[in-house]
Amino acid sequence: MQLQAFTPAGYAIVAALGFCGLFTLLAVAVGPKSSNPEKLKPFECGSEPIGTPRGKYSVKFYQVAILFLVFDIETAFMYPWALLFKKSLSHDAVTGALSAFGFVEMALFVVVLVVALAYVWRKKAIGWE
Amino acid sequence: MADLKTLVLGRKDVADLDEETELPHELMTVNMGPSHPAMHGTVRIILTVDGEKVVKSDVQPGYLHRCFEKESEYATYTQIFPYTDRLNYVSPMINNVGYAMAVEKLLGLTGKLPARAEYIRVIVSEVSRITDHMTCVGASAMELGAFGPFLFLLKCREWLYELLEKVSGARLTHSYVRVGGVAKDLPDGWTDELLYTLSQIDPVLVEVEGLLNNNKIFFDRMNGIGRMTREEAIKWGQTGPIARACGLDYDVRKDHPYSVYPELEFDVPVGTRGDCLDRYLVRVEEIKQSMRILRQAIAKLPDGPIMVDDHRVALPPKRDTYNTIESMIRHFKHIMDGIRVPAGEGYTFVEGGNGELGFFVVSDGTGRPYKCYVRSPSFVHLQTSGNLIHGHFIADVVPIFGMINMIGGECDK
Amino acid sequence: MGVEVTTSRLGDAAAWAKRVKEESRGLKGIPNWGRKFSLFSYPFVTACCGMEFMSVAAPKYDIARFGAEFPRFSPRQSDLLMVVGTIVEKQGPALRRVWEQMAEPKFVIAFGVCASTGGFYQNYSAMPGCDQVIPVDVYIPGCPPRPEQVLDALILLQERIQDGIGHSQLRLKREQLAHAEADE
Amino acid sequence: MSKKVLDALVAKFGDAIEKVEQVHGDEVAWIKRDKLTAVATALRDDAALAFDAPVFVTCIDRLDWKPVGVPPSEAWTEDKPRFEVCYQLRSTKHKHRIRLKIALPENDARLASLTPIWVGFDWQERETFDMYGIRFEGHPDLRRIYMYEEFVGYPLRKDYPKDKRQPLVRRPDLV
Repeated sequence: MQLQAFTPAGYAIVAALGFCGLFTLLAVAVGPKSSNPEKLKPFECGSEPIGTPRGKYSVKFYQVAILFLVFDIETAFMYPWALLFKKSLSHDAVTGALSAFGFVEMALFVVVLVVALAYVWRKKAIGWE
Repeated sequence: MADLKTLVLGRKDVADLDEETELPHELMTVNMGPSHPAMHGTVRIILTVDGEKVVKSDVQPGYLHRCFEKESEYATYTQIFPYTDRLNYVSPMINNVGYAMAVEKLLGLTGKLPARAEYIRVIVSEVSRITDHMTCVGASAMELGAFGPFLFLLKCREWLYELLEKVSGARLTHSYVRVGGVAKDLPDGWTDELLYTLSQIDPVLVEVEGLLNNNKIFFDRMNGIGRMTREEAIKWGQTGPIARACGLDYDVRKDHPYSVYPELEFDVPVGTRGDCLDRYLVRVEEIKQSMRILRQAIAKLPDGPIMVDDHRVALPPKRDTYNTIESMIRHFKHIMDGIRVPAGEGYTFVEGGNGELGFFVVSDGTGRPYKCYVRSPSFVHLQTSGNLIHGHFIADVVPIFGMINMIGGECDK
Repeated sequence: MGVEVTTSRLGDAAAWAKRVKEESRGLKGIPNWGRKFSLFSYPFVTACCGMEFMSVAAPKYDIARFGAEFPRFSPRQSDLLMVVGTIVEKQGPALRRVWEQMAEPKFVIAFGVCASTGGFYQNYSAMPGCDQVIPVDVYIPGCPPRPEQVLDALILLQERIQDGIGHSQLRLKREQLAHAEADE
Repeated sequence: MSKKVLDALVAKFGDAIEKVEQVHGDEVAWIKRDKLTAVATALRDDAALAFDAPVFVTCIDRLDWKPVGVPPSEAWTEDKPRFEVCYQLRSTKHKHRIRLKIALPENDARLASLTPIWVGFDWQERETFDMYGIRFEGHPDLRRIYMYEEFVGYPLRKDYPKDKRQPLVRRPDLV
């Protein structure tokens, strides 16, 4: 199990956590703290907040968020495919570009999502009216 | 097909699947409070929103009410000029000229000013109008995310501020105009600098228009937003770029010509759809027209005195003030008691940066006005913002408000 | 209604400030050094000084050279409150609320004579200076002040931050000492 | 051209018009308070006059008004009405303007609002109410526009001192 392949990733994670952790800890340690009831109220451009944010709001927000997630993950899945493109079957050694197999493979994946997009578009779940 | 749906979704009564029943949700009230960058810091809107769409809005101005009228009742006619600068502080010269003309109308001096004074007034007013439109377009573009045009237009405005500073001594609060003329003559070589600056502004305008006019985001954010019809504009008493954007061809310089505007030809840009995009295009076109006026006015600038030689309004020349007792007394009385304006009342209006800027002055014969009311275009335009916002998204409130160009000082007086 | 300023109170204040300045020398001064050069300003813009504030932020008189260029429009993320323009009685509660909702340590610059003393608007509506509502660190005279004046005021404020004698810094120090005594 | 407007107005509403005058080139028509709505609707709907655009509305407080250089009969006395509400109108078609003035006594400063006729007067009537205390009946939403709700009194009246402040909030250590 060659773990060496993952050491650069490990270093990156440690550096990131260290860097952010250092600053947040510094801010908490050095930064002064004072709180009063007025400070804990929500900021509404200097006016007294009206109404409660806890009211029921439209389901469209949830719908748009979920749809975004679907297509966001679709692109997320394309990254590993692109990274390993050279070593994978979809790389055609002769022309150096996308091989027929690679094209069909990715086309299958994308077509499924395009059908989903078409359905959502027709049901007007993306628009806001 | 129907049984497939039931099979797939396992719903017993398929009918409720088709009609889109909205799940009930409450309206939320949001504060777009006084201290908000898009509200220029002085207007509070209580928005009742259904999701993102504005259902009801209560616009509350008055967060910069500095009592211009009350202050003007305790100051002499000449002491009011600094207050008029701070009404529409984006184009202060036009306020000075408007107020001066109101007092001259009561004194009966309207047409009797020397030509040079009138031309200087037109020149500094048009320079001030350019800075007004530049600030409005720049700030609105910045509020929509286009930071580049804001910096370019601010750079040009900086050149114009320097020019106005050379003339009046202050970058923003000039107090340069006096009743019966102007305070000081133009420094020599100033007009050439102005011509050079105008030639510098042209390429910047081309750049800004290139960045904004066919920019997809800017276009979509402004097109069809805050639309107003011509009849609504008349009904609501709209004037200035907002009325012209709806197709109402009303410009005080053309319909009720004053000063030397009849001798200068320029055209009045008129929009068709009356939405935010038209207001933006009208303002940019007006910058070009103002530059055209400036070039003509500089060419026609005559020589001669800059103050009408009517002893009631003009200060005696310095040489006499220090040498003869009569002039010194008159100088003292003029400064201490103010200009004696005969009793009466009059309403005079000029084409301000935002529309018809009028001064309704009631004088009681003493050196202080009995009442000095300002008809401020921003205040009248802000009335319509309530139903302009109606039905749009919260994000559209920003371009609508930017293009109304509500200036706190002028709106809340 | 004004603050009766007796010489003794001034004397105590000066001594207290000198003592705090002594204590924030050397290593203890490093956090202040960090705060000094990364001021995030909340532009509480209301009136004509706003035009001059734009000029200060614009390319010619660039405030970015002093690290204070990035306006944050939420008091949570800003530590410098720039009160720009006339504060009117109706705006008082809003200004007070924004100041209280800022993170510590916070600093206030009164930009222009209207924010400092009310300028030539002495009437029923204009407040005679924003220090009627919030403690102010640096006052900038001028109506509107020239951009150079604003940059000069910023440098003054940075010195004050470095010495640790900003209003909020002094108050925090006093609270800290009070807690320390309470623990003993 | 403008004299024609005044003559047409007098011809149409002889009794409702108290006085008609030309002041420094502005046409002014004094209207009786109870006839105001009738005259206003006619001004807007009559094709010859066609005053379709509102300009401004304000009020002049004539308390101890003593003009200089004018016979003392002009000065204000107790029995004369104290407030004068001025409506300025303009016509986009004919490009002429008129100012309607209505005299109101001090104790009964009520007036029929013109907002239903010209919606553009909405906020300016609220401003006049806020500053002078003129009650506009029939106004959709008559409340203070410049001052805050807790403000007592009408600041632009001549008897309201200029620097009488009614502070909303002050620093705790100052008060």
